[in-house]
Amino acid sequence: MANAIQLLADFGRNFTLSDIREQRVDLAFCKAPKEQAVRLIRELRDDAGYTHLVFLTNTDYIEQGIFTLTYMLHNYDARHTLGVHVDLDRNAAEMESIHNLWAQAATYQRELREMYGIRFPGSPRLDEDFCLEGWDQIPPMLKEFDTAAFSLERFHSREGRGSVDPSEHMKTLLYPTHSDEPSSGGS
Amino acid sequence: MQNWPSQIGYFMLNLTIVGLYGMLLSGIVARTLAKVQGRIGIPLYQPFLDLAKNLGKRTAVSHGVMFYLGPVFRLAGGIGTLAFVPVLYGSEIFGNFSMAGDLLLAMYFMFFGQLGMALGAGESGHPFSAIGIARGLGQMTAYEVPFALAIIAIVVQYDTLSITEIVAAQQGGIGNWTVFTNPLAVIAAMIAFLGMTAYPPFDVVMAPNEIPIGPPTEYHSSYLAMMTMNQAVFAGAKLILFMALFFGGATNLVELVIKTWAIYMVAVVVGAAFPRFRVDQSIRFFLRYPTLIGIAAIAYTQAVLLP
Amino acid sequence: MDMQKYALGPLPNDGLSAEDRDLFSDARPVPYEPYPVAVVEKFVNWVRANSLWLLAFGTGCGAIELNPLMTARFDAYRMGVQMRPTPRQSSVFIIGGYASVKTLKRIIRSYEQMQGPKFVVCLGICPINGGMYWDSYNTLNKFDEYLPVDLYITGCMPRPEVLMAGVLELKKKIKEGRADGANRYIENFEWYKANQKRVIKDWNMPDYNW
Amino acid sequence: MVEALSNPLNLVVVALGVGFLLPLIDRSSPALARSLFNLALVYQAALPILWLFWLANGAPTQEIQTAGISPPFSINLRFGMEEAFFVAGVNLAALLGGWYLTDLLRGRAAAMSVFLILTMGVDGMIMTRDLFNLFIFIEITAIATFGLLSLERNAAALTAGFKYIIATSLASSFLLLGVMLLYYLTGTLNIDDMQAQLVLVHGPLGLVAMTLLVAGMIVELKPYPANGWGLDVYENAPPGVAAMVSVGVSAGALFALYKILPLVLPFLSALAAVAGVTFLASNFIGLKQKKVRRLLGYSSIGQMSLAAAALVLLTQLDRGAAIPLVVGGLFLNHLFAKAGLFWLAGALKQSDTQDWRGLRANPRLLALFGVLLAALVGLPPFPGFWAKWELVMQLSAGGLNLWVAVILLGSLLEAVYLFRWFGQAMQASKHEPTLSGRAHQLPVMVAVLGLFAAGHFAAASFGVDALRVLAPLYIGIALMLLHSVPARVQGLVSLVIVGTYSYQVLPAQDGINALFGAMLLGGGLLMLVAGLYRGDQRLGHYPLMTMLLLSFGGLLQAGTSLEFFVAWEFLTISSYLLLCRGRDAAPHTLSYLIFSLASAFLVLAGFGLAYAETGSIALAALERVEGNAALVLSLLGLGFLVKAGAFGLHVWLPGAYAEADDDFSAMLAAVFGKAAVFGLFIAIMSLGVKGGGTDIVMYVLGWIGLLTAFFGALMAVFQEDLKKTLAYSSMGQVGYMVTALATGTHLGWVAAGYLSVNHLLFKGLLFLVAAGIVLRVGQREMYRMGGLISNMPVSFFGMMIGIIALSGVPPLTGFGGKWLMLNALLEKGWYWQAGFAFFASALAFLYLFRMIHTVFLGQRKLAHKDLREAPLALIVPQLVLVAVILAFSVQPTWLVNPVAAIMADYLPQTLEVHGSLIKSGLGYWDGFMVINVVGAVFMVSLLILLLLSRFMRVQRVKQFNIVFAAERPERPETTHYAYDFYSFYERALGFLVLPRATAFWNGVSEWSHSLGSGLRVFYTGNGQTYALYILLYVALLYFAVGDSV
Repeated sequence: MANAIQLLADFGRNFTLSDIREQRVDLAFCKAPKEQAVRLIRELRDDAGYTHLVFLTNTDYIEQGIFTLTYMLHNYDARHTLGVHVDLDRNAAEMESIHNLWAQAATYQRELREMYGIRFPGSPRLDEDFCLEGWDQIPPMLKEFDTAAFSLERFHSREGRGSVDPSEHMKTLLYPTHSDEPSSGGS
Repeated sequence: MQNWPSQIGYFMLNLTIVGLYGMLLSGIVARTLAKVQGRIGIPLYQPFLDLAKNLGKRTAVSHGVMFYLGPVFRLAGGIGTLAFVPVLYGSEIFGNFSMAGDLLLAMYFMFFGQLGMALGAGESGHPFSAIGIARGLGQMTAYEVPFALAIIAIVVQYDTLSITEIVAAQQGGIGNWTVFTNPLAVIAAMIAFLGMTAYPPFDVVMAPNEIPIGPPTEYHSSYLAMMTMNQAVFAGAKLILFMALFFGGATNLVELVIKTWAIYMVAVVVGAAFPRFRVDQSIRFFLRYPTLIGIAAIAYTQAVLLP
Repeated sequence: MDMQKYALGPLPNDGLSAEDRDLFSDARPVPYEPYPVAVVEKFVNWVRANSLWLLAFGTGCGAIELNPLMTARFDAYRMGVQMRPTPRQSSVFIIGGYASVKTLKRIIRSYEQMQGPKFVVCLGICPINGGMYWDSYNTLNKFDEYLPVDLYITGCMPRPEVLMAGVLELKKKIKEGRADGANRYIENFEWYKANQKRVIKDWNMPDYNW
Repeated sequence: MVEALSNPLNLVVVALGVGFLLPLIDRSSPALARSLFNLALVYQAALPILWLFWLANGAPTQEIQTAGISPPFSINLRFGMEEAFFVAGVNLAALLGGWYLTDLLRGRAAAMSVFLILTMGVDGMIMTRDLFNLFIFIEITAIATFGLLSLERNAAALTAGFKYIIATSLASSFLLLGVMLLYYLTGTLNIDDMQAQLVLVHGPLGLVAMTLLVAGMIVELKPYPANGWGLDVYENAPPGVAAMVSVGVSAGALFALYKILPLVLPFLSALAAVAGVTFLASNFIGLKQKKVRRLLGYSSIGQMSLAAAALVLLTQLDRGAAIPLVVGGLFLNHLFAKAGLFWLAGALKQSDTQDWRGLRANPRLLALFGVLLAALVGLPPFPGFWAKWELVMQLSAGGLNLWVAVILLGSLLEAVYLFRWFGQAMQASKHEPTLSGRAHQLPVMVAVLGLFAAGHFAAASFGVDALRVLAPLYIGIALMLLHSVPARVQGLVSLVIVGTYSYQVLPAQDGINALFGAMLLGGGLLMLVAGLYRGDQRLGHYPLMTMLLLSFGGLLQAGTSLEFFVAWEFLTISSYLLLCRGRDAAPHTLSYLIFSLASAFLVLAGFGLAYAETGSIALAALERVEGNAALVLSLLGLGFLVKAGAFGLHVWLPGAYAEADDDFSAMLAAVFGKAAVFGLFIAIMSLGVKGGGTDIVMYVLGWIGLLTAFFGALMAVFQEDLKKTLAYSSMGQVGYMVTALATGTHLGWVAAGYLSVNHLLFKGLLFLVAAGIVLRVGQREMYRMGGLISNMPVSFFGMMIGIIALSGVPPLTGFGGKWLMLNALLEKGWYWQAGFAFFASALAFLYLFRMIHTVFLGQRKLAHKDLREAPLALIVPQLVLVAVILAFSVQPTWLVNPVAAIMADYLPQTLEVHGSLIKSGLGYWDGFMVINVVGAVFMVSLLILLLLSRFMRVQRVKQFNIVFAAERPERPETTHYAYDFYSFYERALGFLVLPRATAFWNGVSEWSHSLGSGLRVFYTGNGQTYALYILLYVALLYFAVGDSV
């Protein structure tokens, strides 16, 4: 949908948008600076018909030291979905809350607070337990959190557990004679 | 009362028979419903196993004296109701203590167990118990109206409140049964019966998914076993009462079994076919057509049946 | 029966606020002995085996397999199986697949509210060793550390047929008097509680949910 | 010397002499003048009182000739019993008024002399037998009044005085013209001579003469609507003066009217109509009044018109013998009460009734105020009560039923605005009304004493054993003197008094009286004991309770409808005042009193009709009523139904029952309500089974009872307030009794008696439990409680027994009531009714369960952890009631047999009792066997469970140990299902309980008020307009009567 690109280009006059990318005809993305993002989203909602907040999620780019929030918006009239990415500094992860735009956003924000430790000042019940109850570690979705080690330490893996590569397992099961030959496609 | 010991002995016999029959009946019902759903269903004796299982539980909790006494009230209510209803017509053995009171006694005594049980369930402190009781009582007030009107109609018709005399008046052929002489009254009463059994569409009282079976939600182990026993006895007593008032009563056990089974099947079949009413809907339902039918029954009785 | 052995005084209930402590019982559970007459115990065990009331609490994804079990195709009613909506009246608790820490809390509550004898059946591989979620921050790997398990049914997912086989197996165990999980739980109460509290960090319920 | 001093003429001479001397003496010695003035007033008051005594002891009527010549050639005065009575009253009022006016009169010798002359003028109006002389005295009075009015030097008072002068001048002119014409026609001025020559007064000229004479008199009586000037006077005059005008001048005018009535016989009907219209209109308008003095003005005009109407009507009916009692009674009543109120109004500076709030802080003033109002409304023992009774009896006997209705309606309206005022005074307020000087209260107290004395005297002159009949009141007042001793001691004294009384009275009763005596006095005593649980000084509680209970005795002992009625009114008074004690009862007391009075008036009207037919006021004579039986039954029935809170008439009930003190609620609902049932019993037993019209009344009564039962129960279902639930429940239960009574069969009456006893037991029990709960929890909303069973197990047990007994579930007593009632209905052929009754009784389960569940079961609030059981004083009566319930449950024949025997005195017995088996025509019931079977079955079930528990480890758990969808309950408040318990029922049937009855009565009230303000439009405040009204009024009178002559 060329209109979306056009739209973002129009918005680009007032906002510093980057990485505008049309993934499918009904899906486009752009990236906005942290300071402008909420204003952009508000205008998208109020003026451009993106009235539906599909979800709000986060990606942890530990290598680059950033979190990337994704606000996924949908326009029912145009049947178009638009993702707004916002980069946050991983060490001081804080973002303006959008619970005033969509009340349900507060729930997403609670989840992000719990799973990544991102703060959304002013968001209701932000610090209450959400999915986790009584969590006593660093937020579990952070990449530096080693879930396997944590699981072993706390949940005591059962003795005798083995791990089998499915393709190897099926080969030994189905073609026992070929097991030693180098495979053509494997790496 | 000239002969207490034998009277009590006879009653124990009746109680056993009706209790066993009542238990069996719930097996039959479950089996019938299974057939409707295309299943094989439980063995007929499954209710006995469940009862024995509950009796064989080794732990229980109690929320207080009333909670403990609730099932006692309930069972006493069931047994008592049976005690005041003659089981077989013309039989001394199966006459029970019906000489202690008439139809009104039986009707009012039905509340005894419900009230005691409600108090017990109330003490459990469980909100669902209270909700279930509130619904049950609400529905009860409504279905009692057509039932009472039907009863009044037949009391007018037979000019007596004595159950035995009402049965006596229906002897001498199928045509003398109330269901044929006063069909309106019987229709009203049978609709009320649907409410009493708490099968769909009037099962919102127990609603297992919404208010985990309502009043008895906290009851378990032996308490539950006592309530199961009551269910059997009470269902039997109620069926016998209906049979006596509307379907000519019974002079032998075979007749009793056939008739009560048939009466019960009405509720079961209706229950298998209908979805559920909300409480306020069922209240309005009972106060509308069934009540009108009941009123019509009295008018009919007065105008047509009385000379 | 020997009460003294277990009557170690009231439970501390230190997860509760002072105000809440008045609202929950602090009694310590006590195991039950078999009936003094062996025949009775045998008979009652047979009855128990033939009247299995399942607690209708779908704790994990495997619970989806419970519904077909009761429908026309499998009709577990034939075997004396029924669903009960309240733990008080149920005797069998089916852990339907993976159990998270959060669910465990509810499982413990419900289990403790069931009246003995009671049996726990674990469905699927997850309760056994975590299954495909073994390294999750939230999935329990050894369910029997937290509650006594009477029977495991493995598979991911186990089909209703397997479940039925499991029911038959459970019946056998019960009949033989080997399904003694409820007593094991109480006899090793301190151990189980320690394990439970090790994973449940916000313990805001009494130590035993009567 | 004595003879000279005692000459009645001195009343005129001394007043005139002192009046002229005062200004002279005042110049030299104001103190002497003052003393002289007081002395004169005392003399003026003492002389007629002495004369009254002498005349009563056989002294002849004094005919006083002036100038030594006999009439008709000279003016003559008469001083007989009647004159002495009126003069004594007026002068006594003047004495007190003078005392009251001390401050205002200080240093105003002229005012003092004017005051004396005013008194003299009124005395002259009363005493003179000469028409022209009458005119002179009227003029003197008018001018003196005007002089006094100008004492208050403000514009409003002066304007009022001016209007007064205009109006009285007109009146005097008419009078003078009339006198002249009559003199022309008859050649004499002497009233007695004129009466002898009445034949000469005929033709157009005679009519004109009479019209003018009557007009002059009527204007003096301030007829509606030509009375705006009078109201302005009442409103703006100094209260002491207004009192004099209201009491003295009006009395003079009334007596003058009495004198000239024989001269104007054709005008009797017109006069009666004028008085009647004025009476009704002023009371209607009074409803709208908020200004104290104007309110009193309307009341004054109303009262005087009532007296005038009574005078005229009794003359018309030729029942002169009753005139002294009725008119004299009304006069005395008005005299003391109205004067007292004016003085009180003056003592309290507040001009708006609203501002009287907070008077409750001053109990002595409040008591005075209450007595004065009670007297004015015509409650016993005050003279107005006896006068009104006699008036109603005489009017009924004369067939003037419309007049009875008018008088009762007017009195009711008057009660409304007067007691609304009292209610305002009863309200708590931060600002107490300011008082001006202590001296002002003393005359009021004397007035109050005078009222009591006059009341006692009036009672005695009725041939009533006043000491016995009024004993409840006197004992109550005597107990009031103990108000400073500890409350529990007072309670014990009351108990001893009532106990002794009951012990003496009860054994002497038989039949229905014995049954209700046991209930009323026995139940009452029990409630009195329960009241001991409160140790605080409840001012007036025990005296009033004693009065209430002794009044029950009065009902039982009443041999005549008068005695019954006195006791009934005492019940009203004492219960009203007790109700006023309730903390938040203020909004409900007024409706309680109004409905109570309406009930009393209906009963009075019924008794009047019965008297008209049988000529006897004996209660036993009710049975002899034949022709009017249906009407009498309707009136009595309606009266008692109001008190019973029947459907549509119940709007007062929930508030009153719920807001009264907790122990008094129990008394009201359980015991007091039975008084109404007792009344119904008497009415129906005497009149209900006569056939003819009464059958229809009984049929309607049956339905009213059922509707009451149904709506009472349905409304109880939707209450959140514990006591309101019980209140509505009481209403419903009384409905059953009414229905059972209305069957008019032996079985029905047995049922009614049984239900009454049972209701007393369980409702007393439930209300006492409620009292304990409210005491401990401090709340009445049920959803704020819960789980109290562990704190208050005995109360729980009490409530459980109570609700089982109420619900009708065997084996407790309730079933007997239901069985008897349904049998009675079915035997009577009331089949629909039986079905309806069944529905209503099923509804009871809803509120009963809700009540016990939300209070005692479910989740206990954290704050209620340490609540204790109710105090022993509450528990013991509860246990007594429980014991009685259980006893009657074990052997119902203990109750059924005596009741059946009592009813068998009236109707043939239909209930067969063989041992413990009770048989009706339709069914049978063996209560003894039932409870045995149930008991056995229960024990067996219990044994089963105990046996099973033997193999089961039962752990007692706490309140949060419940299955809560795998969660734990957060707080008891959110876990307790209690609020809006039957919301679904409201969805289904809530439309039935929209407050229609309340809306209806609000409508009636609204309508009456609108009518009141509609009637007010004539009062423009303009003197000319008022004069015009008077002229038009007289013209209208002329044409109206001229047409008919």
